[in-house]
Amino acid sequence: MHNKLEIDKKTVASCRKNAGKIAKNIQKYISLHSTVAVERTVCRLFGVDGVDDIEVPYPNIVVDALAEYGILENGAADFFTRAYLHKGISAMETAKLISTYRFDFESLPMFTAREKAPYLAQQAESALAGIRVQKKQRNLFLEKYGDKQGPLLYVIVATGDIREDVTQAVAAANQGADVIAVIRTTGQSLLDYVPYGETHEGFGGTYATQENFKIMRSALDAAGEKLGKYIRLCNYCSGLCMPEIAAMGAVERLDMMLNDALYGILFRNINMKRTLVDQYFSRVINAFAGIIINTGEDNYLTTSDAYKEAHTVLASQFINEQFALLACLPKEQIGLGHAFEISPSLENSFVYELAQAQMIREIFPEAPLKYMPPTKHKTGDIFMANVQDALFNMVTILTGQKIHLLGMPTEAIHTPFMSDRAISLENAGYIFTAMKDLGAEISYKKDGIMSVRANEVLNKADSLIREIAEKGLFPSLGEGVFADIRRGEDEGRGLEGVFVKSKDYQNPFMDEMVSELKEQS
Amino acid sequence: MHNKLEIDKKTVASCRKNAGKIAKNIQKYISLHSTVAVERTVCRLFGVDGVDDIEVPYPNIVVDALAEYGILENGAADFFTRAYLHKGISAMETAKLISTYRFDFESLPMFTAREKAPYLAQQAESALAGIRVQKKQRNLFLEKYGDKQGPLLYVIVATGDIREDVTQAVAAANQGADVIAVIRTTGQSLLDYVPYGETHEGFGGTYATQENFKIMRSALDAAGEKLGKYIRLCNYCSGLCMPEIAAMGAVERLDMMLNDALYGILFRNINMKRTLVDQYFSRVINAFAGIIINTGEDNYLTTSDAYKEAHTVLASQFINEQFALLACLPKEQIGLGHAFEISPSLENSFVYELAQAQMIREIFPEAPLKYMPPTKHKTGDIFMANVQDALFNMVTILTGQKIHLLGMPTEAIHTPFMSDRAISLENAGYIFTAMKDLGAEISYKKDGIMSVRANEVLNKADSLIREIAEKGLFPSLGEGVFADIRRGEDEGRGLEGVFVKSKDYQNPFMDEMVSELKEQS
Amino acid sequence: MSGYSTEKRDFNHKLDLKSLRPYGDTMNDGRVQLSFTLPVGNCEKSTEAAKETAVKMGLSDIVVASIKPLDEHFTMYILYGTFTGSINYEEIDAPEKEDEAMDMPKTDAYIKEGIGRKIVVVGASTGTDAHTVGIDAIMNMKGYAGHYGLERYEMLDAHNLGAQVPNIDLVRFAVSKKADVLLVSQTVTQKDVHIKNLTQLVEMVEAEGIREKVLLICGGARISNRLAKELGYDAGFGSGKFADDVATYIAKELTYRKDLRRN
Amino acid sequence: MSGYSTEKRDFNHKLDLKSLRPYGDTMNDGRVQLSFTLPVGNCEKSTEAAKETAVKMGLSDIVVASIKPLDEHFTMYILYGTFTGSINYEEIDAPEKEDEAMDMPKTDAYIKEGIGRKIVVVGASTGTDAHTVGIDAIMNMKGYAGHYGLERYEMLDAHNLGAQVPNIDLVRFAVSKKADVLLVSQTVTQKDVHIKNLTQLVEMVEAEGIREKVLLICGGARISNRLAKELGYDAGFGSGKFADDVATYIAKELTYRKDLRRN
Ligand code: B12
Ligand code: B12
Ligand SMILES: Cc1ncc(COP(=O)(O)O)c(C=O)c1O
Ligand SMILES: Cc1ncc(COP(=O)(O)O)c(C=O)c1O
Repeated sequence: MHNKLEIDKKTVASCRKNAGKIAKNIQKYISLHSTVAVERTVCRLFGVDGVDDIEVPYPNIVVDALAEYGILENGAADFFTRAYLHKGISAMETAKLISTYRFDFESLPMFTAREKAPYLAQQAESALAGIRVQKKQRNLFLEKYGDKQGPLLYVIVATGDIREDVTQAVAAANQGADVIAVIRTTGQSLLDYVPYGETHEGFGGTYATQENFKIMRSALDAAGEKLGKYIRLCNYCSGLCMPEIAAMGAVERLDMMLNDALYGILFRNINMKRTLVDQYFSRVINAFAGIIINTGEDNYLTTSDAYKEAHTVLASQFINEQFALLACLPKEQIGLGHAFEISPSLENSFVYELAQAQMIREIFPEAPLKYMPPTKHKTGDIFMANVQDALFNMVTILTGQKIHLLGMPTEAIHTPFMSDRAISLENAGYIFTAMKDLGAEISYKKDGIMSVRANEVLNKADSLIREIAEKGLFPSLGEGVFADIRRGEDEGRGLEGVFVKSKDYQNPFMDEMVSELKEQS
Repeated sequence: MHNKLEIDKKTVASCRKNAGKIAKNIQKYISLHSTVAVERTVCRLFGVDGVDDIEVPYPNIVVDALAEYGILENGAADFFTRAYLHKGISAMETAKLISTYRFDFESLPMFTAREKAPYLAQQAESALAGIRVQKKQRNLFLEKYGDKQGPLLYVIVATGDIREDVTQAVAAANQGADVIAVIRTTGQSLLDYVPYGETHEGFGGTYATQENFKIMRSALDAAGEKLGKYIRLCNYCSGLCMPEIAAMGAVERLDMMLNDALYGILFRNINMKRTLVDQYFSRVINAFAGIIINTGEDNYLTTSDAYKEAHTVLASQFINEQFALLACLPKEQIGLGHAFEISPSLENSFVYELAQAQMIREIFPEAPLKYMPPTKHKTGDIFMANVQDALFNMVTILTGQKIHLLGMPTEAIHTPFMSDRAISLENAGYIFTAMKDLGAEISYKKDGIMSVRANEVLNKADSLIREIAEKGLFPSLGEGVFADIRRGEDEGRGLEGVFVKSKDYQNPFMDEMVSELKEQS
Repeated sequence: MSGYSTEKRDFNHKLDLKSLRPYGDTMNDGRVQLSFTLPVGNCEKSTEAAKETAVKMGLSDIVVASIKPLDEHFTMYILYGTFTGSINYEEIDAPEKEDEAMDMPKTDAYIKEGIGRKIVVVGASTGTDAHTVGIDAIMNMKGYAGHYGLERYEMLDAHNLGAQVPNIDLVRFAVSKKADVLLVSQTVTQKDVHIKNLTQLVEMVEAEGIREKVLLICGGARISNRLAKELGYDAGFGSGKFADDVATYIAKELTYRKDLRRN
Repeated sequence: MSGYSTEKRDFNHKLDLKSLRPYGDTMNDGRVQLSFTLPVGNCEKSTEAAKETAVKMGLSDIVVASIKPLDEHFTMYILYGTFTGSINYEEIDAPEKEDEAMDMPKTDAYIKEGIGRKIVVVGASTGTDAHTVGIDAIMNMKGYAGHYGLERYEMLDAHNLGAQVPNIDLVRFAVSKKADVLLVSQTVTQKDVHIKNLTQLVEMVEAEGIREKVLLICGGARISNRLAKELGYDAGFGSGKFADDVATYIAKELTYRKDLRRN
């Protein structure tokens, strides 16, 4: 990567070093803790799925019961293994017994680590095998069809009805979309369970359920087959169920997941301890499944002023990167996010956007950067909105962003219509063709507006990261360093679901994935 | 001006030299000839105006009569002077007598040059004084309000009804337009007379009449006063009445005129001798009145392939420049035209457009370049069209074009609605703000696509101009060098209106204007 | 010599408010632009169907400007047409003209004089709605687009609970603070989720028996004063409305009510 | 534990061709986009007027997405709404399906066999219309968008008179060449100038007594086959039609007519 903006490498190194400190500090906390979401994920990987007759998911039933009986600290894996060794029943059978109050917790004996090891290993192996098959399948498709070189055209579907989503997604694929993201219904991230089955009713999005994942995956595979290309599928691995959704996505061959170490804390008021523990396991799963994560720094800019807060995006990206690396994500799977959100009324707004995008591109050369379109300064003027998107498209083609989330002319009005997506894909298609080699043709002025801006943002990010490293992440979040949002260490949703692992605690899936990932790298 | 594309200066000089040859050659022909249109213009400058009871303009009545009586070769000025010296009647009175067959041509005596001189001089002085007042008025406005530094936002009105045009023009001015061009009704350029009075019915445009000029001028002055800026007015000085319209525009304070040495020949099939003689006087008048001409090279690209024919645009600009200089137009009034018309389906279309626009900007550094928007490759897709216009707007702000004719989203559908213009002005306003200093920030790759393209176009233009210089312009036009259109020297409309000036011929207005213009430069 | 004359036509281009029609480039030409998708594949028949749809909307002189196949079974159309109907502008039932917004010092002064004590204002973005920018624009100290937020007003005691606040929490908090004014922001409107949520809040406020004691105000990009009133709110503020508008309304309305009670 | 369940709603999203409605993001949602200008200044009343106009077009659930004052007395609106009507797609009177275009060699062969001599084709852009690109696209040797023009056809003797050709000149030229086919291009349609011009041509052709002898074809961006027939032409070709379509039509139609006469 060319250093087009004369970005100071030393400052970049300093940012990375201090971000590393921040993440490692928290990682100590993470390694001592687990959460109800992590344990529900363990249940799922043990094959526990489905809901009871009042629609409570079995993983929740199990984990709630373990908590009730005070044995959650050992983890669900320990529990299922004991049940198996004691009664020869599978995890799913165990869950069903619990659900009907027929499981006798009191008389469940303890087993030694050595006794438990074979079953744990076998369970880990069988769960990981399923994920490996999907990873391989993805690679087979990519080999068969070849993969796209330039930016991936990413569009959202958000009808609330998975069947209607499929109709929209297939149409988008036919129009040239490379990635389909199924937006989740508003509020799902606050549910401390994952809804079940095929769903047809959501607000501003569709429930993320395993069945919905499956339906969309197979529709996209079929559409991709006709088009001779692999259509990627994206969903949200955020909120109170981060690792569970990661596991579901791994099994259903999603290709991308919105997944951010801090997003839930800031924007969903989820407790920071909970989120940070959850994000770790979720990222390990994503890493193992070959899923690209998309971080959510764009949200800082939709919430606060995009020109002033640019450095917080960069700081957060450095932190997200370090957390991701600790979770064994290869750099090629760390889709750091940013956004084109500077007010169009600002003079030279495009010049600043271009500088920032170029800067981020150069600072994270291997990352498949996720670039978000203008949204905040869109109004109902669909003609103007289309022009804002045109400028956004330009920045991507000039700076080589990778995951290009298309803006919609109707952003300020409704979740996209089929026609809105077509307009947007046409816009991007035209600009990417018309400006194909423009980026390679131009260079930027030494000490010009752009270079100065990039280094200014970098320097501010550096100070901020240093400050956070000194104070620690938890206290810093209490001071509103990101998006002006303050969160207390023991406030927010889901803290009650965090617990200290006992010395007998085991998570064979995580351990196995981590060890494989470490071997590979 | 920076040499951003490493344009070869020697080749530029060669183009200019040969274009000069071409023009000078033709100028010999021009100086020996006059036309009915030139003489009608002389009539107008003598104060002949209005139409008779069957709507024939008096200038036509006079010139037709002079032709009939075989005394056109001496020119209308000679005739009016003789009538005045003989009967003491004004040109207008003379015209009215002719119109009612009461003028006695037979008994009109001859006068010596010395006898005629005082009246001719007085008439010239009084006509020129009127024009000077308008020129001064324009400068006063520009001093009072200040003039715009960046590109001028130029929009068209074309309702066919001058009153509706005014409504549209004022709205456009309120929305930020700097120049209003009143498009002429289809076919007016083929009329060998200028319609008279206020008009309310035209197709795809509004009749260019002196009264319509006046109505629009005063509406724009009023709008400008409210806005605290000077709104420029543009019309067409093309077709069979080039010099007449120039005179009307000079008197009514138009600020710009579409006026091209070759356009009428190529696109209206007007005889080349007629056009070239007419254009000379029309340009002298424009020069004198401080009116910026806009040449029509954009038409080559709407008619033929814009990528392939780029060099013909450049060649024609060199030729137009030389003709303009011979007509005493200062470089600051030579608004050479070009257009953004490369097919959007071509890879790197924008890169080529940018290269060509930059090239032209550097080759004609003092010219207020007129840049025309995409039209040919617009379809009825108004959303896509708006994006095409966005890219066009970008080229202008990146390369410093001066007269920026805004594209319309509905280009392929209808002449602009009021709302179309608003959409377009908003588009340009956003881009000019957002990219204000981008042009100064970027430079282009040495020997990159753009530099190579610019020099290729330049070299081709050089060969073409040389070829035309060798063959002569008349025969070359017979071979379809421009826009694939072939025109014979003695074909086309209006040849019958060209005549050789007698040795007694006089055109005091032209002579006086030229001598003043030469003094000034 | 008739070749010289320019065709003229009489044209009714007078504005008639009793019969107001859309305007393209000539008064009363009625031109409108339309786009929609039909769930059928692109063929000559589908184009006719698009025109027919426009005809059913009362359009004539229809130009199908663009036909964009979106998929095998969906086609998007852009059309222009002349709306043959008209409306009587004079009879349009315009919402009452609101008062011009006062600036912060004026509003504070108005409250001091009219109410004589600080007004307690409690606000939130309720239900699952996570959009805070709207309510923050109205309430936060720093304000939005150059308009200071309610927290900065001397005579307002403003509490912003943020987003995703369950209606019941908002009501309880309001009761505990003896709030005079409740502000609710709703941004997500898909499938009318805002209507359900706003209705629920009114019911809760009534159930708590405080409906008469508080000014109930909602806002958001798709909220209008009219809609707000229909839902049982005292007022609603949509896009383009800022803290000064809201503060002015609060100050005047509460003063007015106080005066009413006094008399 | 009802907090766990996801609300479900029955939704009629079956496609019903008998009652076809526009599609936004859900079958039968009827959503359409609309924009127009009203010749009144921007105020709350004018916004209501815009909605009312949309209501008169049969829309409900109207969202005024954008209000743009164009001038003191003009305001542009962008709206979305639900079209409450529907059309019966099955009863749409679709224009007859045209034959698939043959390529140049096939058409030439067809003419050789069916007619047995060169067909004389004369074309022009008539009246004051100066647009040549359209007629050139159909006729010129080099063709357009990868479709060779009629001049290149072996079995066509094609004459392109260019633009701004008075109708009378075209007719005279056609008579002198014993033309079998007349091609007329019309691009400018403002104030229906093309209708007037095309009608005049038909009248002249009839006056010359050659109407039965020639195929009369017109074309242009706003010309449809339907319109052409209404005006008394044999066929009309709009945008997206190329020389092959026209040549195929000419070859088949003339052969058909010859066969008719023979029997
Ligand atoms: C920023 C934004 C976000 C941010 C929010 C950040 C934050 N902290 O608020 C993030 C990225 C988190 C977000 C998330 C989502 N968003 Co969102 N978002 C937007 C966006 C881009 C801008 C909204 C905004 O901030 N406007 C600026 C503020 C100042 O304007 P405003 O809210 O209208 O407020 C003004 C007035 O309305 C009024 N006002 C507002 N509230 C109140 C209250 C009172 C009492 C008063 C008096 C006045 C008042 O005063 C303000 C000043 O004038 C809009 C699109 C757009 N351009 O409008 C989409 C948009 C609102 N989001 C949308 C959706 C669907 C979502 C999601 C539900 C998507 C999903 N499924 O994940 C999520 C989840 C959020 C949730 N559960 O609620 C949709 C809503 C569609 C609809 N009509 O239902 C939109 C329109 C985008 C789209 N086309 O899909 N979003
Ligand atoms: C190029 C162009 C010009 C060029 C013409 C160059 C030339 N040598 O032809 C120039 C710059 C000279 C020009 C001038 C004018 N133009 Co013009 N022009 C256009 C433009 C940009 C493209 C037209 C085009 O070439 N399309 C490509 C061809 C291939 O498509 P086509 O014509 O539709 O032809 C296809 C089919 O229709 C069909 N077809 C066409 N003819 C025929 C004939 C037959 C027999 C058959 C079988 C088929 C057929 O086959 C073709 C291939 O598919 C359009 C806008 C647009 N994007 O459409 C405006 C446009 C057509 N022009 C317009 C106007 C008003 C004018 C002027 C009158 C403006 C003025 N007052 O000065 C002038 C004067 C021209 C005149 N008197 O006629 C308007 C017409 C508005 C209307 N609907 O009435 C348009 C729509 C622009 C606008 N929005 O104002 N124009
Ligand atoms: C990382 C991340 N997760 C999730 C979301 C979506 O919102 P929700 O919190 O409703 O899942 C976003 C939205 O931008 C995001 O960036
Ligand atoms: C120089 C010039 N004159 C005139 C015109 C307009 O057309 P007309 O020939 O109808 O005047 C153009 C159109 O582009 C032009 O470039």
